[in-house]
Amino acid sequence: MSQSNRISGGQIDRSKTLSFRFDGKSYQGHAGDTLASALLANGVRLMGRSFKYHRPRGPLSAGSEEPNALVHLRSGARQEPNTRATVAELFDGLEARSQNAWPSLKFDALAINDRLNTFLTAGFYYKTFMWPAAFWEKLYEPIIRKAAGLGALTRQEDPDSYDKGFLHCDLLIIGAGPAGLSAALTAGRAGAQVILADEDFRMGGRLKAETLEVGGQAGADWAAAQVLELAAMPNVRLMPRTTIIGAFDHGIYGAVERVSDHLAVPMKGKVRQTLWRIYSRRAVLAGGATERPIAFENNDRPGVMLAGALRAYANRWGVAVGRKVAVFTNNDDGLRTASDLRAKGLEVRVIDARKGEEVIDTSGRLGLKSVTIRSNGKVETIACDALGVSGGWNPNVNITSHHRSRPVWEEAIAAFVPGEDGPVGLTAAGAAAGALSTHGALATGQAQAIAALADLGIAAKADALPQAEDAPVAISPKWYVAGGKGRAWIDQQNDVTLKDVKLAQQENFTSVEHLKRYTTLGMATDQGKTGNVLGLAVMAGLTGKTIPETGTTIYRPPYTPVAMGTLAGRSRGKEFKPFRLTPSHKWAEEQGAVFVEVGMWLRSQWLPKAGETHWRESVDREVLATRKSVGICDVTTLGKIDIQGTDAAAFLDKVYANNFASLAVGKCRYGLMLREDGMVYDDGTTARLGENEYVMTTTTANAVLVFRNLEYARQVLWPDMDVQLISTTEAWAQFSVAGPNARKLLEKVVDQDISDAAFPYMGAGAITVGGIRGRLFRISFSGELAYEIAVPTRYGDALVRKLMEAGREFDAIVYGTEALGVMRVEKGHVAGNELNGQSSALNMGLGKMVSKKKDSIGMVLSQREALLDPNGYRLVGVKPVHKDGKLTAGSHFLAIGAAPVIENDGGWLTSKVYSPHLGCDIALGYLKAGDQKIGTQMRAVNLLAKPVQETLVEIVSPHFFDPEGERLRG
Amino acid sequence: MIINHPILGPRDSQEFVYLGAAEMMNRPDGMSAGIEEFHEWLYHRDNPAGEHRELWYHEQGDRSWLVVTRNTLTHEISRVELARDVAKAMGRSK
Amino acid sequence: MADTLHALTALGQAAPQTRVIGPYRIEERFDVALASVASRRGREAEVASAAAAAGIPLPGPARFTAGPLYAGFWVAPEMWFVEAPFASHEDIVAVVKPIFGEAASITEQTDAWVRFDVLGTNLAALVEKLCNVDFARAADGYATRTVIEHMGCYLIRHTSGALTIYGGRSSAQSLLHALEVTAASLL
Amino acid sequence: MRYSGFRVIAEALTGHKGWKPVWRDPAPQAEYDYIIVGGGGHGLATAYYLAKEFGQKRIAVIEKGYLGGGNVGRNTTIIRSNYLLDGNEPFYEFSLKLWEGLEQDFNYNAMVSQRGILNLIHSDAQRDAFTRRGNAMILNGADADLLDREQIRAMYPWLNFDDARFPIKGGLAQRRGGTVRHDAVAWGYARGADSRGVDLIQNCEVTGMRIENGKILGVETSRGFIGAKKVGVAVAGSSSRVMAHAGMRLPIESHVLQAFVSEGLKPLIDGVITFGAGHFYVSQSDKGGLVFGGDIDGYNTYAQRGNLPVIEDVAEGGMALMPAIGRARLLRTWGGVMDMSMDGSPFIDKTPVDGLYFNGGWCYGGFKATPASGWCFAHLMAKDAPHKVATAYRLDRFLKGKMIDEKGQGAQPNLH
Repeated sequence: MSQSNRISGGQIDRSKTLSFRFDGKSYQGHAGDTLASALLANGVRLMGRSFKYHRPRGPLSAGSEEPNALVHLRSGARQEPNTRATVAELFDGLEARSQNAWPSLKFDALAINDRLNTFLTAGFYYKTFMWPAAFWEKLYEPIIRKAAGLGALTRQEDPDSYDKGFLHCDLLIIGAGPAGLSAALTAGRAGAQVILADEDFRMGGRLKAETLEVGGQAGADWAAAQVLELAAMPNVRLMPRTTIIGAFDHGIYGAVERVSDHLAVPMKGKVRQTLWRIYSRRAVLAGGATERPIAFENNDRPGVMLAGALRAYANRWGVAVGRKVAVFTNNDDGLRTASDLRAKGLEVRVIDARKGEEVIDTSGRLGLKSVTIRSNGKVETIACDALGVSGGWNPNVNITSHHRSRPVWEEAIAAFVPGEDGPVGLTAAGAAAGALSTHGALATGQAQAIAALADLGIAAKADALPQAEDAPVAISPKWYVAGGKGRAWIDQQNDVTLKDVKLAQQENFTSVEHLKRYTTLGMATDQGKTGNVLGLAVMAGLTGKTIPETGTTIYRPPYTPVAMGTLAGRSRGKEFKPFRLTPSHKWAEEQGAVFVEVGMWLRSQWLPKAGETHWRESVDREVLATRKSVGICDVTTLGKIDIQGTDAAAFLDKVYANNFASLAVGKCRYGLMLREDGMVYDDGTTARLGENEYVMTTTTANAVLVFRNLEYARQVLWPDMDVQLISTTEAWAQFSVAGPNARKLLEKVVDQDISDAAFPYMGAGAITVGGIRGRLFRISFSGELAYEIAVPTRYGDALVRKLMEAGREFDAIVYGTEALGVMRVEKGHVAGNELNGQSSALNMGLGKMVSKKKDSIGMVLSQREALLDPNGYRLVGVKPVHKDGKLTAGSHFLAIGAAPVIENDGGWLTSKVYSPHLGCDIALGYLKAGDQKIGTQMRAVNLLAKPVQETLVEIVSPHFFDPEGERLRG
Repeated sequence: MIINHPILGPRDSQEFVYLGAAEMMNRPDGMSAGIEEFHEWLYHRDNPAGEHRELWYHEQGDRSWLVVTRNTLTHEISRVELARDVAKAMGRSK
Repeated sequence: MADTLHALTALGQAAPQTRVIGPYRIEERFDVALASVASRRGREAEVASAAAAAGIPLPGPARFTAGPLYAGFWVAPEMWFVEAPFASHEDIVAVVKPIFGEAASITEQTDAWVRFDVLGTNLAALVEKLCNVDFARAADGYATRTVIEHMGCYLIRHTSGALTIYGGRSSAQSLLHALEVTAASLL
Repeated sequence: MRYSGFRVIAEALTGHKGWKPVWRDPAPQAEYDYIIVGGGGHGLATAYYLAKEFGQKRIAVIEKGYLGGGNVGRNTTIIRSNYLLDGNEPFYEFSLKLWEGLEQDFNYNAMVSQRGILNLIHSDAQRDAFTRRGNAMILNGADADLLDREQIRAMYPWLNFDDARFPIKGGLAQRRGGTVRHDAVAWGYARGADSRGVDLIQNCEVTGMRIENGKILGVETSRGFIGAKKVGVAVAGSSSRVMAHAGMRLPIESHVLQAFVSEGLKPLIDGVITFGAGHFYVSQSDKGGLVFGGDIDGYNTYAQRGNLPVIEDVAEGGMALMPAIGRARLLRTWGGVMDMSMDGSPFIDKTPVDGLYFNGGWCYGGFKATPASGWCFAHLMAKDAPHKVATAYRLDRFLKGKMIDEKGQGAQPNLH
């Protein structure tokens, strides 16, 4: 029975036959089909199951508003749940499976819910499952969760790629039906930059689904001809298969282009979908209208669909959903379906609500068999396999309410039209604006384009419009068939029925928002496109209010659901964020370094030597070798900011808490930077290279933030200061050379005299290395005699190799961030874990650095009462009383014998390392009144460890190593 | 959002970093003002529903700090100025 | 006295790299020296005249101008990036500072950046997938800061078929990767 | 009427004719002992506990829109007590304990579901910070577990373990964390308050406050003046607007936080997961939707909507952490307006106006706080003394330097 329901006509390519599978069964369709049209052509009406009652369902629509015909498209890692068969473009080899049904679509065990429907009313779960208390999570909820959901993800990584892009235009036109095409032609001919986007794979909108003529030719042919003319215009960009998902501020629109979804697999290098950010100066919404159903008993059976959809399947796809058809309508558009189908030779019975006729029931569990009609008291049942329902058309106002503008009710067409206060620059045309005739679409499309361009100073002219029908909307609202005992569906996917809305009204959930939230009306994947207005109208009927009195319903982005992969684009996996590599990266790789992420940087964490099996071996070796002789470390990642200008010194005095004006040329100084709230923000050394020239270093983490704050200080706080700033972080490769033999090593490399006399402690200045310009700073983070040497970045790799070569006689080593951390803790220097944004200079034992003699950022508020508390946190050193005692960063201090309760909390260990120098774990910590507790014993307790880690510790000065700093000056 | 940069014209707000209310430009002088004055300046905001003058930094642009007048109900931007000009007009100098 | 140091390009090679992907040619440039020139407060006029005399173009906002020896583009109010041949201007600050004296702050920027020149027909199609720049409608000589895959860059349009991108040197490989996959996706 | 399984069955068998309105729609009386401004979660909870726990009468809640229409209806439904600082942790642990008994207390199934929350760790510094936090939680009587990479792989094997830019190195888990059906919280409190005689007055906007000699006399509203002995304001998101009627400037900015839900999916994620190297957190609702969110948009706004960059940022974090959701579709977005305070922590305090009390500054942490916030605000209003777990939430804490800055970001609301 191949394509038994395929009839003549339609815009499919019958010369291209495509094979596909649904639930394992093979079928054939044609190019131009959707999965739904092809299945219907093959006589398949049953395509899905509803969410709550697992009712058998077929397509309700022929478009993106589809609530029922949802399938798993494709298989394996490409399985795509909840895919609307009505918009899935058919391709050869397409494979789809039904979802939310077990064991099979025809026999679904959970259809038991349908039998229990009288118990499963709206919100029933709020009223039960409470006793006994424990049972909710142990029993009830697990069952509910298991049953919930529609389609399934495979848990495999999505194998396809996605990307993003940016487009700019004068006029964005959303929708390529008669209104959109008319607008695009008008704007295109006027020379404006135009983007015409349409969610369908073929442009033309409803004209593709109608037999109406435009300009004396078939509407579909007219549309095709206009598309050709537009395609020839260089200033017009046609974007089929592209959905405008949302209107954002100031004319920015999000759009999803389905680049490869019409193929089995994307072509090599191509993405599956692209997220476009469209920057438009003006936009016209020509998104058409969506037909709405009428609620009557069992109006959800496969074969019952919107009348316009029935017509679309016949006219566009050459598919007769059924041979014996009934049409239930409250308006003339329904009659159009009847006449079109009759013209296709189908037998059609019209039930016109305006003549007192109505459908009161249907039969056919897996597919429509008959409808029961009541006309003026007389009840009859007629056999039929398709029923078209038309309750009128709702303009697709969705995008106009993305800025929370409320649509307004227009009695003449019994529907909501866009409100006045929609997104600035967006106007609506055609059916989306309530102009439901073809002529109305052409005319308003042209008019809105002319008006939009006039705003931009672009003159567009009104060409004569082609001849087209201009029938008035003849509708007398009918929302539901009263008096039924059974269920009449309003939101088909979520199984919200007339009874549910009645119950919500009975329990006083009468505001629209309460109605939606209590019954879940409009919360399904179709976002209420077919059900919301109907539900609202039903509530109005029940409360005896008008629809405007009852409220409106607004829509939020996205217009249709968007794949997460598309929204992420290329930012996933290793490409989530870019990598920043240090100048010594290549060399370190050769050494087999272990790298660690530090922000976006990759830094050497340690560099194992042959035979080292545990990271501690490498780190201990690096520390001991440095302290014994000399070690080298790439410190390029530290922020460097070049500060020049005649007010540079005064500027530094403002941004640093300590004094800088007195810093001499050729010297550097440790600087402490506060936030205005008095907390320590950042630290680093700043060198004075010339009278009006400084180079500031920041922590790696804060480089960008400090630069931002310096710009703020110079532009906003002290705008007349003569200060210029530029980052030089990446311009210079900088290495720390530390250890007793640091000078000896550098003397072999640096061209100048760097003896202690020529280059004293905290000296800074220009040097050359083999004639290459460089900089030298005599500063130390490790506590050793140490320098930082810098050369232009391109020479960084060569410099590290040269340093290692020159250092061979001293057994020089390169150390990574772990050893760096060990040595700074041994010296009691604060770093990231102490600079936590919650700590003041006083907490760090640096209170005296905050000068009161000058105004600097944070100085005043650092003096607030609680921040000066003598019993506040102070930075201390921590040593286990027994050498083998283990410490953990994050452990809290408790007094000996104190119970582990918050009242006894003394503070915590901020950083912990193993000190090969001291032969035990050591740590820094913030301890309440810590400066008064030096020499005492406490417990460092980690309650997260299993078993709990309790270590008896001695509170000591944070300067574990060379407290007098003799080695620095050595 | 689109910020109409006084020098560069319309730029996407994604290029900017937001700081907060332009009230924060009135930083007291630490040599004359005390804790109360600094506290009022740093912590309290008008936070209006309507026109709001606020500071944006063109970090992925020309590094200008801007004062943007934007409606917090509609996001409509009615005015954009260079913060340095505003600061100088307020009498800030060195 | 130690012997001299050998340079590596931003991509970690001894010589600059070139990639040809369909109609697109991506060239790493290693032969351009770069310095920032920032006018000291109130000395804009001196800076302008000194620059003019020395043939250093200091164009207006969002503009790039090339001269016989120097080229320059605007990066911030009262600040420009100045390009010169690396061979003759390796120590570009030493050359440029005397031109401006105390009227401007000069800072070496050569190695802060990786430079890629991208050539090919229809670069607009490439740019629209990379960053928020309306390349098709931009004039030749348009220079702007922008963002490519989270990386801050400068983009200069020379012609519809030639552009320059300056990106942070440390992320040169990530930037090249972004250019490569995007170009490949357009074939 | 009391809800129960038996009642549901009985009603079903008799055509559901017996269900009564969940709350009345009373007209405002001339005067009340207590007026709570704001019919969101916190306001309704305050009224409920004032009546139930503190035996107070003549209480009204006035709401400018519909009940539960504020942030209680626009959040990601997460409950937890994994805070660090002394000022916060006892309060949130008290709240979590109230959640644990809430449904039986107000006889409404809000689907409190403690399936656990997991904060992922991607660096050693993060592990140190979470170790400090986890210990603080336990010291405060809460539960916390530090998990290693393999324990997390066992829980969620399909997270990105093998191709991550910022590899998962562990996580801090709180098993008692979880989610709650947010709307049901508002409805449960509303029903419980209404049944105790509290007047819930919808579509009634406060347009002014009548204050004489430093004392509050009542509020001007769109439905006329309503007198009150005590007025409590719980309108997070609009706090600055309402308190301006009392001439107060607050340490608060209003910002929008967007949240998202995917199409319904078969069970994938049991508990709540937060990504530690980007802005993304996610859980799965009982209906099957992935509920997720990230960072605030970052600019002052009162519009309940956000912009595309944040949606992209959140999706990027999601795909970086769980590449298996690439073909799941984002169904709906929404935005809630937050009171972002100067240290990221809230206020429950008296004001300089006698009889006027303030509850706000909840940032994006307000939902999980709902029960404790209501309880502590009721305590403050009934006894004129702060509840012991809410003593730090004072308006003068910045003047004294007693910030409660969990993130250590200082006085910049959009960084908290």
